Amino acid sequence: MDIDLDGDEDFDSGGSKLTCPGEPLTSAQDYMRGHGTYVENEEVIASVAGTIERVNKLVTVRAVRTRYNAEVGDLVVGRITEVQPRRWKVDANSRQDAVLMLSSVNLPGGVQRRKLESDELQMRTFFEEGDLLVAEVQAFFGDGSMSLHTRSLRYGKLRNGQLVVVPPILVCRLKSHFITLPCGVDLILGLNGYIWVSKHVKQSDREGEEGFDAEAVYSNQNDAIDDFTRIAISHVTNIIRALATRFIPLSDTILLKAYEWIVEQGSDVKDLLQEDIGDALVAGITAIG
Amino acid sequence: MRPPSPSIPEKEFVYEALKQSLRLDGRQPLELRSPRLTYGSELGYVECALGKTRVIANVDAKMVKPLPERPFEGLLTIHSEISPMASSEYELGRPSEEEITITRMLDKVLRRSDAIDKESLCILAGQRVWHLRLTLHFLSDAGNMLDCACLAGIVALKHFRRPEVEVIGDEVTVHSPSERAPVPLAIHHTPFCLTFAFFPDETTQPVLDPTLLEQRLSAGLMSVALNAQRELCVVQKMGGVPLVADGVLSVINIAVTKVKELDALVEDSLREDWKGRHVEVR
Amino acid sequence: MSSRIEILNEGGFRSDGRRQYELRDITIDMSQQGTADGSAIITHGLTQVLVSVFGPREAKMRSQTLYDRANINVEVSIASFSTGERRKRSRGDKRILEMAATIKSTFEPVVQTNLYPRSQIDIFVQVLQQDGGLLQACINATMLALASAGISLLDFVSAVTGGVHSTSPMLDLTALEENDIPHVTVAVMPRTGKVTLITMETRLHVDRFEEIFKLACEAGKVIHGEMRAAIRLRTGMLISAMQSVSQNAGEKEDEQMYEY
Amino acid sequence: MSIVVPGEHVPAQHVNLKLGPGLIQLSQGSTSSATPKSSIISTRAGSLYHSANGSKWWVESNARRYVPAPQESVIGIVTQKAGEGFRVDIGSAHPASLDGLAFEGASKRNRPNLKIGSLVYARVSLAHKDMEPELECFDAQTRKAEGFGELKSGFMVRCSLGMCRKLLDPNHFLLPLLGAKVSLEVAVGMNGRVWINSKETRHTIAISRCIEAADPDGKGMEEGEIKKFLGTLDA
Repeated sequence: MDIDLDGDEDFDSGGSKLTCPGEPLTSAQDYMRGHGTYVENEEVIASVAGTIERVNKLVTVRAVRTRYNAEVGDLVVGRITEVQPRRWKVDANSRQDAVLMLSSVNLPGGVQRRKLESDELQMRTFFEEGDLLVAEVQAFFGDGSMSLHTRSLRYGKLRNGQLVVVPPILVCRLKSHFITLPCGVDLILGLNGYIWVSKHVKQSDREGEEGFDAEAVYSNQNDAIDDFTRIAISHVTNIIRALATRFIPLSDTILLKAYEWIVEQGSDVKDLLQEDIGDALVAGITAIG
Repeated sequence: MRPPSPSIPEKEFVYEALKQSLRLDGRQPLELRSPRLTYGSELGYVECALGKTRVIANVDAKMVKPLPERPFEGLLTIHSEISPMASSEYELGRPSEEEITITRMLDKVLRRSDAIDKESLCILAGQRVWHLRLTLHFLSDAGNMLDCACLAGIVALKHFRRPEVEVIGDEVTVHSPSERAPVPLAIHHTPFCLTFAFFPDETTQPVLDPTLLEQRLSAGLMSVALNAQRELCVVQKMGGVPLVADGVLSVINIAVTKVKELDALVEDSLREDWKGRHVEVR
Repeated sequence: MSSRIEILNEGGFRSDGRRQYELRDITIDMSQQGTADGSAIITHGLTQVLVSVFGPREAKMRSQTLYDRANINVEVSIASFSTGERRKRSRGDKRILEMAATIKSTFEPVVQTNLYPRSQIDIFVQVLQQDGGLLQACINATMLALASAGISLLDFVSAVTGGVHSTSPMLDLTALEENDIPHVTVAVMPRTGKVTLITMETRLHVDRFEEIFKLACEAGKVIHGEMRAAIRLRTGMLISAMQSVSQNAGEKEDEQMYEY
Repeated sequence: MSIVVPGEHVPAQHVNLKLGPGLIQLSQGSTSSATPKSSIISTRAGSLYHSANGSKWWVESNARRYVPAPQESVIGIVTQKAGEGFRVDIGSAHPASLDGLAFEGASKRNRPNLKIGSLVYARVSLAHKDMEPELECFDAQTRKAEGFGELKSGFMVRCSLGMCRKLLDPNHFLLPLLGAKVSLEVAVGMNGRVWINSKETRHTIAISRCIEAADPDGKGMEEGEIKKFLGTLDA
């Protein structure tokens, strides 16, 4: 069999150039190596399977499926894995667990409240192993692990919903990653591929507004959720799952479209898990566009 | 507590020295530490030392019923466990990766290479066969325990003699060594294992029989087991630094010449020991 | 060693109808398995292996973390139904541990572990069916799974088994052939043509070894071609799926994709 | 000088008696009045020494395992960075800790740049049986390095503790002998580690082999033999 596949085959799938680990891309003298490449014998060589991207002199290869590569300012959803002195360890689908410092969270009793020694002792009352939270990437440590913060009223512990995990590449960068669907479901699209689907919180009950219950920030109790909302949450979750298995990037518009399509078809929640309905959904939303 | 990995100056110095084809113990890169074989008073007891690496091998035989699927074949089992006595690297109970490699290699080199004629160990088909037990004790690890253990094992097997037996009908008589001279094992061929260490820098040539420091700083080992008749028994390069195909073949060719020297040395040493032994023959 | 089965008949055919240098059918399935970051199933004839890769992720045991690179952890398990006679192998079986150690040390110099300090890459190898060439299938499947997990690799690795029947070399042995004739497994890196792994455990003359070794190196390149094509196919499929929506979804979406 | 084995009574008597390593004084209660022997016994096998006036007694023996003692200089390998300081392997039962500020010119801002695997020449500042040993790379009074600090390039030889003591003895033949042949740098740790450096790799190898050959725990070569041995080396 011919080992060196024909050159034009490199340009399949809509013009993006594909490569595999160990394939020489270009000369290292004329180009700079970016992520997903390395230099050996004056040649830039791919180290991952994916698409080649070129920005001026910089050559990078972007892998399709990888763990989450964090950038400062990213919104992520994570799960507490460990409570350590003055810090929590958070699994955020990255190469190492992220760190959430006690000094990077808002404690009940006001934003400006000083941290006391007693707070160190009762860290588990804020976040416990297994708790989910939404946070922002604050900085990186020397070893490449990231530090998170929840010092905004929109960040913090998650309740009233369920988590879906998708490949991080499928979460598009959006103006806002807090999405509210008309069916009474709130979505938090973490850039790390963790998506939180929950019951809608009314504008008036949001943080800082009148109806906001400051004591509930670290609560572990779900609010009462009616059946209609529960079904809607499951619906949205299954839509995300169906789209993710077919590798469709997720954005507010797509999810909205998909939800509308589902409502139009009047299909049941569990129907979505069937192969053909999922395929029809994808065909449906690509056609609408 | 495991000893820490070699320090940066040690690492850099060893690499630099090897680049100049110098080794810390004054050997040439492809020079074996000359093995010292010490025989015990009993047949089949050998202590083998390569520098400060020392292994004791002991063979004993007893009569057992053969395996039902192989009624005409004797058994050879190899018992080896590396105790923390050899080096604090090893722990009891949980075998380390190196220990697994050594145990498996011993099995391949001494047992699966058909060095011993197992059919000659049969006394009475389906009833009685010899069961040889080769026990290895690792006394100290100063690098390349594998080669040392293989050498000790094969020399012990060559040194060992089993009692003469006589079969009349279904009657088996075992003659004690004082009655009749014990007989040596039927050995098809004598495999020896040679280990080469490769280093991250490609221009550094491989070294034969690495010391502990060289072994820990190496980027990969390749073990070749073969006999003086140019027959390879085991070739094992488990990952480590990649080599060009010709490099592999040249290493094997080096092993071919080295093994001849080793074979001659072992034969001499065995002959020497045998001369000094008084075995009654009636 | 003699056997009732003719390894190579006078017409130059092997017991399963192949020619001397003919490889068995290779099928590769790289679809997602469970929550693994990367996975692949490879079949060489009747040998089938599933590999799932998790990571790089936080090490489960803190003592295993290395300050300057990732730790690779390989676990091999062999399904008891994978061979003709059902046999349960314990996890402590030395042969299985050795195979895990072999896979680990084969990929340690290939994976750019220095990019993932303090992390762990878990490789779980599940043997589903065995008919010779087990190590070859395990290595190839691991390679594919690592690539599909998007882990940085210095080069490809492709492995193949070769054997010699009296004086005629042959490739990609079945269990039947492996039992009867000396065989060698070789893993090559096709870009540089270098060899990362060689294992041989039966008696063979040096000259014969050289012949089969060189042949196996060549065959490794052919297998590489198959594996490469499979990875490209999979990557291409995923990318076109991603583009199918965003291209239709209007300007705004395109812009965001570009930014990312 | 005499040879003692553990448990032997030692006739050490002085108004201001000081006991060195290998000797202990049994509490008066445990020695019955019936035995008029001295209450001092040896705890180690080795040769017994005492100072000229008989006020200081000690047992000298050779070992490989280092037991930290205050003010001894040692050579360690950095095994871990721990917050402000480092963990250092000095061959003792427990790893030692080295504060990042215990270096000449070190401050909160300006920390020594030691990597994992670096060699350091340091002094034991604290050695207590219930605590981890602590090291320092400067003189705590003057805050000057006094020769301590990171050892760059060169090579580290491991030898017995007795060999280290010999090398530190200015009357010992080996280092002057080697120094007459090649120019070399040496740092001797009391923990059985000697760092050596010279201009050429083969010289460093020759020095390391001579140290190993002269080690009483190994071949224990004397001056004449070492001279002969050195002649066979390519140095």
